[in-house]
Parts: sequence; C-alpha cells; structure tokens
Amino acid sequence: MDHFTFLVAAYAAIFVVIFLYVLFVWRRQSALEAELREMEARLKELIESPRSDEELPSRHP
Amino acid sequence: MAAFAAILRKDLRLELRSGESTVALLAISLLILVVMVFALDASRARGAESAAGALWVALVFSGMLGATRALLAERDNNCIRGLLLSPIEPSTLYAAKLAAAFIFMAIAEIGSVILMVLFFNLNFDITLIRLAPILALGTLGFAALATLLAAISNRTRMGDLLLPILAVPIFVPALIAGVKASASALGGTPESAIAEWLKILIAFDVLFVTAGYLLFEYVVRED
Amino acid sequence: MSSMVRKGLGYLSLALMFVAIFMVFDWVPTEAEQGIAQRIFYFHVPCAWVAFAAFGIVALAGILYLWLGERMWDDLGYAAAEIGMVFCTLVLLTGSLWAKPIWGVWWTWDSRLTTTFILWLMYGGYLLLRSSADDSPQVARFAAVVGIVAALDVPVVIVSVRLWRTIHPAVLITKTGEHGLEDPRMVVALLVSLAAFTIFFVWLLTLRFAQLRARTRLHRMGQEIALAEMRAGDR
Amino acid sequence: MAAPVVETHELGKTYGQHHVLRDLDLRLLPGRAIFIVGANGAGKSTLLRILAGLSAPTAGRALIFGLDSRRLGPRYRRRIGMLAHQSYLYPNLTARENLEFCAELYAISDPRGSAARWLERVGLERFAERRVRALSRGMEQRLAAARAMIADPGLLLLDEPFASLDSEAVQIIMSLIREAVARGASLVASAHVVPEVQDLEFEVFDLARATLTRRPPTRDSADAGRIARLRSLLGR
Repeated sequence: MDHFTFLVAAYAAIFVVIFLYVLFVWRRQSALEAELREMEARLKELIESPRSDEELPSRHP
Repeated sequence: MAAFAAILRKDLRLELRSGESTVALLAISLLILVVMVFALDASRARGAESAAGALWVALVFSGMLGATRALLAERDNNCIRGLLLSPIEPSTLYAAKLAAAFIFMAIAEIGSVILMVLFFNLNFDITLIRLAPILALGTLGFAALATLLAAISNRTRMGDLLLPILAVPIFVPALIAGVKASASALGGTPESAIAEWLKILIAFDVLFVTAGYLLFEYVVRED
Repeated sequence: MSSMVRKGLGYLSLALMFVAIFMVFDWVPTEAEQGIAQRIFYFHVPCAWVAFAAFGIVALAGILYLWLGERMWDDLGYAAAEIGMVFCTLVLLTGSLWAKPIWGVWWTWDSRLTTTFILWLMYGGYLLLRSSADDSPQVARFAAVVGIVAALDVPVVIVSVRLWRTIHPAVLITKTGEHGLEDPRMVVALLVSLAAFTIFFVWLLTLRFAQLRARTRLHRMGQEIALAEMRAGDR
Repeated sequence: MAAPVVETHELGKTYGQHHVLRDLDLRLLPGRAIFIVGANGAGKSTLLRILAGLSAPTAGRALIFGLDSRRLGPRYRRRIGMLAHQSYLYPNLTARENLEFCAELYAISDPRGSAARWLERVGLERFAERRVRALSRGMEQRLAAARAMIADPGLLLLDEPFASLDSEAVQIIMSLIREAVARGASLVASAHVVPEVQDLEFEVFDLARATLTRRPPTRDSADAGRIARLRSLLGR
C-alpha cells in the first residue's frame, strides 16, 4: 500500500466514525420524541378524564 | 481515630477467624506466579525483569480481591448500613477499609516474594529488602484505588467484573513505576535509578489516598 | 444555547471541515521526510485536542455535580465522556494509520500513543459503568467520582509513560512527534482544522447535552404525570 | 410545645416513574409513638430509610431533630436507633463482640460494661460468646434491638420489629421499646397489622397508595388496649 491509501483510509475512518456517532445521536432523538408523544397522550387522557381538571401537574420552569 | 481502630480491629478479627481472604489472596498470587513462570519460561527469561513483572501482576490481582473482600465483610446482614447509620464519618470507614485491604495484600505479597525467589531462581539476600518500600508504596496505591472503586463496582449490575475494568487503566502509571523499580532493585542497579520511579509511586499514592478519602462518602451512600 | 446558534455552529463547522479537507488534500506542500502520510496529522491533532478537552469537561462536570448536586452537570459529564471517547478512538485509529507507513508498524509503545491508549481504556470503563447501571442519582455520583479520579491520573500517566519510554529507547522511533511545520501553509491548514473540529465539538456537545437535558426533563414530567394519574385515581 | 423530632413536608420518593411515597406530612413530638401500617411493599421501609437519612427524598423534605435528613452529622446520627429485618450484626463475631464493636462506634465510654449490661437486658448473657450465625432468629433480633438502643437514641426507627419472631423475643423487644419511650424517646415503627402493644399510646397511620392517612382512634383499639392492660394486671 502506498502512503496515499493510508491518508485516504485515515480520513475515511474519521468521517465514518463521526457519521456513526451522529447517527446514534439522531436515533436517540427519535426515541426521545416517541417518548414525548407517549407522554403527551397520557397527559391528554388525564385532562379529558372527568373531575380532574385541577390536578394537572405543575409546569416546569 | 477510635472508630478507625475499632473497624480495623473488627475486620482483622473476622479475617483471623475465617482466614478466607488471606488464603484466597495467597492462592491467587501462587497461581499467577505459576502462570507467569510457564508464560515467560523462567529458565530462559531475564530473571529479575520477569520476576518483577510476575510479582506485580500478582499484586494487581490479589489487590482486587483484597479490596473486594474488605468491603464484602460488610455485606452479610447489611452491616454496611449499620456503619452508615452510626456516627462515624465515611472517610473514617474508607481509611479503615483501606488499611484492611493493605494488610491483606501485604500478607499475600510476602508469600509472593518468597515464591518468586524460588520460581525464578533468585537469591534470598539483601536485594530483597530493597523491594520492600517499592511494594509497600504500590500496595498502598492500589489498595487506595481499589477500595474506592470496589465500593462502586459492588453496587452495579456488572458487579465485581467492573472493578478491573475501572481500576487497572488508572493503576497503569504506578504499575509501570513499580515494575521498573522492582526490576532495578532485583537487578542490583544503584538507588539513584530507582528514585525517579519511587517519586511517581509516592505521587500516585498521595493523590489517590486523598481522592479516596474525600470521595468515598459519595460512593458508599445509599440512593 | 438557542437552537439557531447551534444550527449556525453546525453549518460553520461543516463549511470549515470542507475547507480543511481541501487544504489537506490539495493545498499544503508534502512534508519532505514523512511524505504524503504526514497529512493525516492535520486531522489527527484536532481529534486529540477535542478528546482531551472533552475529558477535561468530564472531570469538571463531575466536581460540579458532587458539589452542587444538580442533574445538569451529570448530563454534561455524560455527553462529554461519550464525545471524548469517539474522538479518542479516532486519535488511535488515525495514529495507527499514520504509524504504519512512517514507522512500519501499526502500533508502537511510544509515549503519546501509550498515554492516549490508557485514556481510552479509562473512559471506556467510565462509559461501561454508566451503561451498567440504571439512570439514578447513584450512578451519577459513581460516574462523577470515576471521572474525577481518571482526570487526576492523567498527569501521573503522562510523566510515568514518558519516563518509561526514555529509559527504554524504542528502536522503532526514529523521528518521533517532532513535526517540523516548515511551510506556513502547513500551519494554516492545521489552524483551520483545529477551528473546524473545535466548533464541531461545541456543536456536538451542546446537541447531546440538550438531548440529555430533554431526557431528564421528560422523565421528570413522566413522574409528575404518574403522580397526577395516582391522584386522579384516588377519587 | 417542644420542637418535633420528626417533621416531613410534602415528602415524596420516586423510583423511575413509580411513586413510592407522595405528599407525606408527618409530625412526631418527643416521647410520642407512631405506627405505620401498610401491606408489604407499600413503602414503609422506604419511609424509614428516609427518616434515618439513608435515602434522599425526591420531593419535599424530612427534618430530623430540626435538620434536613440528608445532612445529619455524626452528632445527630448518634441519636437515631434503627432496627430492621436485617440485623446489621456480623455473623462471625460473637454476640458480645458485636455489641462491643457497636459501643465503640458510638463512642460509649465503657464498651465492655455497656455490652455486658445490654446482653443481660435482652436475656442473652448466656449466649455472649456464641457467634451470631449460631443464634436463633429471635435471639439475633433481640441482639439487634440491643444494638439499636445501646446509645440511648432519642429517635427509634423500627421497621417491622416483630415480624416472624417468637413470643419471648417480642416481649423483650416490646419492653425495651416501652422503656425507651417512657424515657422520652420518640418512635416510628412499621407493621402490617396494628400491633397489640400494652401500655403504649400510639397513633396509627395507614400507608397505602403511597400516601399516609391518620387512623382515627377507634373504640376497638382503645378497648383492646384496656383489655390487654387488664389482662396483664390479672396475670392473664
């Protein structure tokens, strides 16, 4: 292998690893959004259930 | 101070009674030395250096066992909680556990040194005395580190598997210094060659005994 | 940090990345002694810098967490450790790909390589610890302690490894890390890469940090909803 | 009015999304006793662990001797005695050694003397040199009670103190508790049924659905107390 191959391999490695990590972060993001949607559904159910309107969780600052 | 003495005395009494830890530590040290003899081919390898290496491998492994055992004594009947409830400071508990681990390890090391001399065909002579401060410093450093980290690994899902993963990389500088210094001591190089390594060992010890003393509180606490 | 600023940082780092790549592949002169493989250096060094900075943040966040007890610092430490580990891996990978053509071996126990490798092991343990226990204040404390202890170890590692290697001079190391950047264009390329990576790091860290913060808040919200559900069920 | 020994404000404890305790307001004055009654897993142990300063509440706070339960220094920890299912005794130490060790931890002036005294009080003087692992469950719990009370605590936290004990052990531990309360100590104990405790006035709280509700003193329980007292006067 000539030196140029190593050079390309090194830069390819950098971008592949970074890409994989960003992908991982992105997937976490979708998981988080799914969790949020589930929570919103629960909240909605809670609001719509009778006689519990004053029992809403306090909002977070 | 009285509480420190009480806990240490209690641990030593428990150990005298069962002898489990010391025997286990000695057995591990013996086995590691045997493995090293075959792995390094003791008859041909450079005696002093292989012997020093084998000795420190034994130290690391027996140390992990020693620190775990010192904390394990508190697991039956949840005794650790009894200690946390009592009016002692967590740092005092750390000091006592560190001392117990140090003593267990020191006993195992005396055994290892004797075996090392036999297995690697060294001589029982004055050079062995030069090993004492090096081993003492290394043992103190490893006991300090492992006592702190064992309290962590103890309570994770991975359990004691986590201890070597956390402790060994952090111990590397002391390991390098210890092996090099021991090899020089056994090989009969002048004291001045060892001084640099001893400085590293001392720095490591000061750093980690202090860190453990200050941080132990955060790792023994319950949730 | 507002998401606008973060977005801006992301694009800026991307643009700088392209400039840096152009410089490395087409603009800088080839170093006389090491040849073309020396160009790995322009991204290798920024990776190392980012990894070290990230590990520094881990220790700092650990101290702040133990001191102030705020969940935020734990999230910051986690984000930094993860990113530091990614870049530390890259340092080792690129270092290895550089060592092979220059020194003829994939790996040599040269002092910098060894130090980086030990760091990699330490923070690998840190991340393993985090993943081996549930998300609780206890794990946060454990991680903070390990982060602090690991950082304390770094100077001792550096000194001991250097001493280890000078006492036993390795045959392989001919002209070690002395990168004589004889051409000013080399310096410019390095600086541009450093800037690109630093901004990229800030972008990534704030992104991951914000994500972990959001997760924490989401969990707290879940707790409150569960509480409200219990209260609603009381009647 | 004396300052309360235990005071909690909207105390809550959550594990993940599971609320073990919520909105607990509790006040305990010196010399008073509380029994917390709830099913297994209702959170009684969690509450006692919080009051002992072992566990941090996730909402609200607990004040013990007027101090935040997470910041109890040695001086205050010394005044809390805890007795739970786990005895905190070393199986490989003898009964005497365990008590002496405990006395040393609590910096009691004459560890040997006080260990001997307490062995006698829990009726274990004949078993002083026996290892804890060789004691029966009842004897071990008696020893654990001695351990909890060796430093004359001002606050006793008892987590199901009588669960699966023989009647002798129950009697002995009960009399120790009575003495301690008579001396002015406060008591928080958990149980899964209202205990029949003679000569001890206590309030009962039910712990269910993660909240505490005070049980009004019913005629039944008052009668039961009176009957029990009469019975004891008549020697059964």
